[in-house]
Amino acid sequence: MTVFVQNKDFKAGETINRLSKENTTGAVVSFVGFVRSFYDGQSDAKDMKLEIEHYPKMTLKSLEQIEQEARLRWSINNVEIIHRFGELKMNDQIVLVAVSSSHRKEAFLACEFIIDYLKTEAPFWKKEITDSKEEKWVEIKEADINKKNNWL
Amino acid sequence: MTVFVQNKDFKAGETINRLSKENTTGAVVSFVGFVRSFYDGQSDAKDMKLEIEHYPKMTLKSLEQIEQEARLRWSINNVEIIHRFGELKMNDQIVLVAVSSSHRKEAFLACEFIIDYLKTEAPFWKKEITDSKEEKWVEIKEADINKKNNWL
Amino acid sequence: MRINVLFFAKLREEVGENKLSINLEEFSSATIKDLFDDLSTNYKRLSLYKGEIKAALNQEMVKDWNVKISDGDEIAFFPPITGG
Amino acid sequence: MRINVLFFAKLREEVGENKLSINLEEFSSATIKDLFDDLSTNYKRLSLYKGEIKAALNQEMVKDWNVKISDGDEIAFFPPITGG
Repeated sequence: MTVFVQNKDFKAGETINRLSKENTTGAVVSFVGFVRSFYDGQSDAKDMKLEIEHYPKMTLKSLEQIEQEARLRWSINNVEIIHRFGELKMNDQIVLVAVSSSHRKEAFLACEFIIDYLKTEAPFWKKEITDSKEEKWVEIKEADINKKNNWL
Repeated sequence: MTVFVQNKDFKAGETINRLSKENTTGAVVSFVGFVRSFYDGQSDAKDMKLEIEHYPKMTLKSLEQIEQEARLRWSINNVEIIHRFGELKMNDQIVLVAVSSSHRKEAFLACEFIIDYLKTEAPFWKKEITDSKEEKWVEIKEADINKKNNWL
Repeated sequence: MRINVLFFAKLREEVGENKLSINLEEFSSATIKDLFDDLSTNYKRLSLYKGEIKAALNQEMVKDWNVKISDGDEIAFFPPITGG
Repeated sequence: MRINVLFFAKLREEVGENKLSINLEEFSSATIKDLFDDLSTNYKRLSLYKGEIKAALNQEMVKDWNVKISDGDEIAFFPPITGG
């Protein structure tokens, strides 16, 4: 597994290329998460920002545990995860999870599993800053807890 | 939906970028299929080739039907599909299916649905050519039929 | 009536043609099945694959081979799809 | 014994510090729970979030706050994770 935690943007295509190098890789499934408008439907939310804070020493440990758990469940080749921190704006990429495998089913399952766990287990926190500079820590979503628990 | 059927290679990152333009897009899930060694485990299969034939007039029609079916099931924003034809070699990219949506669950489901249908409904045929120039049309896989039927 | 018949992949190789332009005046109401049986008398090896062959009428998969063919139709025969 | 305590996100803002270096000589066998209760007397607003706060001991999530703390440990308190 390769993990990058960085402020700068990333290119999903480069990750997919890196994961395709093995002869036994037939499938790469990737998930990219973006900053989307949190004023649902309001098109004038142009200056909204997202601030992402993380716990650097813990991040790799927690992602490695998630990857190990995925490998216990499915036969996969490789995993790459990129998570940005710092200040992001609308439409920016936040996170990438990419999984390679011989067959696509395993890559789909492992990729979704990893992002579902990452969302509730990897130490990142998001703060929304509206156009009018209001700051609000993002609350954990019931849906995210449920998605994770569905894997148990 | 955007569909490209082409001989030349593609950049998955460009597709993901195109799909991320909408403010309501929070997730892009993509699947990339690669030519993998069909001599399982034989590392000397360096000159193997894959030849892909297709039925151009039917391709777009069939992919549009698959997309429509996906939209009946899930709320998704956009879909891009790229499928190559002609001669490909080991590790080459064959196909890309990328789906954007507000929430990741829908993008995962729709992406997997579309590739599962594409594999058995979109008019492409693969021929394997071994290092010793033996030619063999790829047989339909039981697993692919089952994957498609699981959606019914 | 004039129709176009296309073959793909293994069937194209067996028939040795990718496209036939056929005049079906002699049939009053031909179906895909009639057409296939007729083609099989000219291209004997086609019948070897009968059980697995798929057909498309005007670029749409045909499940019921009793569907009628009309003037100008494009009919394609091919083995099971192995895309992606 | 000396330990490091880290706060993240909303808790970091409430406490006004991201890191405290604490000497725990007075406790013979402190637990995460003891530490949190002790911190709550100095940082009153921490207790407002008690129900939702997560803890990590040496970068691993701690489910049972009765786990003992040892010299040199790094303990982190934070609100529920909202990554990805």
